[in-house]
Amino acid sequence: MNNPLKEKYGPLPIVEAMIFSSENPLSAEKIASILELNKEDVEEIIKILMKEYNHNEMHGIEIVEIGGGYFFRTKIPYAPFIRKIVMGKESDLSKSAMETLAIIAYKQPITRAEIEHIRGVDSSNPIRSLLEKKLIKIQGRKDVPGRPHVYGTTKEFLKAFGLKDLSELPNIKEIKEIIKEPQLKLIGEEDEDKTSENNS
Amino acid sequence: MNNPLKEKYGPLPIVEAMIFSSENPLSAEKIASILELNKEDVEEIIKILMKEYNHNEMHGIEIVEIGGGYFFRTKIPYAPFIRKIVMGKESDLSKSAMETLAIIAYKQPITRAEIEHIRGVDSSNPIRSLLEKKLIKIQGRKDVPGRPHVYGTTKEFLKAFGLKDLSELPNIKEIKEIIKEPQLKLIGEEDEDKTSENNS
Amino acid sequence: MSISVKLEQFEGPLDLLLHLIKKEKIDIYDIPISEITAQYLEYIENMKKLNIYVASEFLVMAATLIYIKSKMLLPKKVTINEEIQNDDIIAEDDPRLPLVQRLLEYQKIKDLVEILEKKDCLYRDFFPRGYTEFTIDFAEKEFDSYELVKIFYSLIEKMPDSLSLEVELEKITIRDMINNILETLRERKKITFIEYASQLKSKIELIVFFLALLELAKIRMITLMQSALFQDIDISLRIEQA
Repeated sequence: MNNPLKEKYGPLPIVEAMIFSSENPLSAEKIASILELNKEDVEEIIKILMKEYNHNEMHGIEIVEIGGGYFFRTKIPYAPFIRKIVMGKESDLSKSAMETLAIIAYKQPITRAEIEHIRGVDSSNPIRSLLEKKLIKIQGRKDVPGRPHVYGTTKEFLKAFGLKDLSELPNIKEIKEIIKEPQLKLIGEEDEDKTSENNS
Repeated sequence: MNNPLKEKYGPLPIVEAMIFSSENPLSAEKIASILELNKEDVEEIIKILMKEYNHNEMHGIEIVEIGGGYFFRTKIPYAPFIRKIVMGKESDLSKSAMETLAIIAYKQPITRAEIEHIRGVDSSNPIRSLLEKKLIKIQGRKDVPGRPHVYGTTKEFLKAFGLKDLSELPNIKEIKEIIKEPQLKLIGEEDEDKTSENNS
Repeated sequence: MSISVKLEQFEGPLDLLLHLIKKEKIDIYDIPISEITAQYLEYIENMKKLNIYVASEFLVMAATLIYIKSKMLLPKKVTINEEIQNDDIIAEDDPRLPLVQRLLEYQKIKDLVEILEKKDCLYRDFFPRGYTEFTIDFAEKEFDSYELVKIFYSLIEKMPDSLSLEVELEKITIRDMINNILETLRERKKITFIEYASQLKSKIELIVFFLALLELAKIRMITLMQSALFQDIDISLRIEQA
């Protein structure tokens, strides 16, 4: 490989790529130490990048500094459009929705109170969001005081998870066979068995 | 707020910000539907963006198309530097995970037993690690006794290897023919008993 | 037990066999079975001498090789019409056939792996966007201890009590836990509260984890972020701490 530092634009594109990919706001010091440059030179380069992005209406993204670290973000006026992307991505299901869906999938028909007993938290939000996404539906009422709704999964659920029918749901035993990880050995085997009983 | 679509560069900076913000490759259709534009116009804009980034040595990042969507990534020559920033992500798959992934990529849908037959070793660990990395997924069950799970590759797999789609894998047909159903169980079950004695 | 132990660079018995075959430049369609068996067994013996755990699959293969060898020694009952073995063809009744088929199949997979490995690969040759804010309500806000307590509480509730009674608890100190957390963070850059907490096995560990987090946050070693109300909490090292 050629030394990219020696190319036409020097380290500028590398600094851009580094800020772009870093999982935390990235400081000039850190960049300087990796590229073996002066901190001042790196700051100079970042200034050029910020000029290119921040003050150029052609770009929808900009570099900002917070607490000594730099990162890219989308420009503020575009927030309404970005929200549609980021929220759309939210259809990836939040953790709470996933938990709720898993419980419903395995224990349907089930009431909200029962779901909340298992999760230990109020679950009306995830239930509503799952209903909106048509992944679950109200299957009827349970014959107990208050006659609460019971929930079950839908055809869309099967489709979304690529299942022909509910019997294709992975069962916990099979998954455990894969998950038998040596390092998680705090508990004896018998205990694990007990857990699966609780689960089933 | 002004309508950003009406600004100097039209929707171009918004498209840039949208592609940037999306976690997964973003399709031209999706962008078009949010901005209420023609898909063709959006594709035209993406072309301009790709020209701006991909063919301009000033930039360390580029836009690529994966599975019908577009996303930003760092340019390949800069990887050695980026690796010093993004640590711990090491999707450097182990050899056993790579083997398992190759088998699944070419023979999907495939069961764990079939994978293990081809590899000649227990493969629960690599399967779990691939599942966790979302490179493979459970695709359902096989209609044989025990109804075992079958595994297949994901979009994340395409993204990880920069493939537009599965057909980009070389010689998929040819290879599928060669890798047939597992033939004839390993000779002699009695042998296994002997081994387990040795084993202890 | 399924600890997949790497035998030097060999993934399994098939890998080892292929290696031996290549090393000796043997025709895969006409494997001199006693020779290869001897080499294979010698290899395994060496492993044992070096006190390296020999996975059971290797022993199964050894047994298979010996079995094939013994079969080869037996005089063939049926008179052979075509005893000539064409270069690339192996007789259907040849005891080596199933093994040869598996070796060929496995070789193909090795070729595929090579093809895949040559491709540009995420997190090796290219990287996606890392940290960002979207400048909208989605933006990550500073950590709120009330939420932390809430998640903590829900997890405690979730844990079956029977579990903690029956398990002989490992004594874990806050110091150990801090080290564990930091080690994980150095490896992974970011973990989430639920992710980490859910792999803990007892209330005690969970409590120690919680206290360790508070301590780490207090001495400003880590950042705790929550993207929205009731969401999981991201735990990451403070910049420059890595």
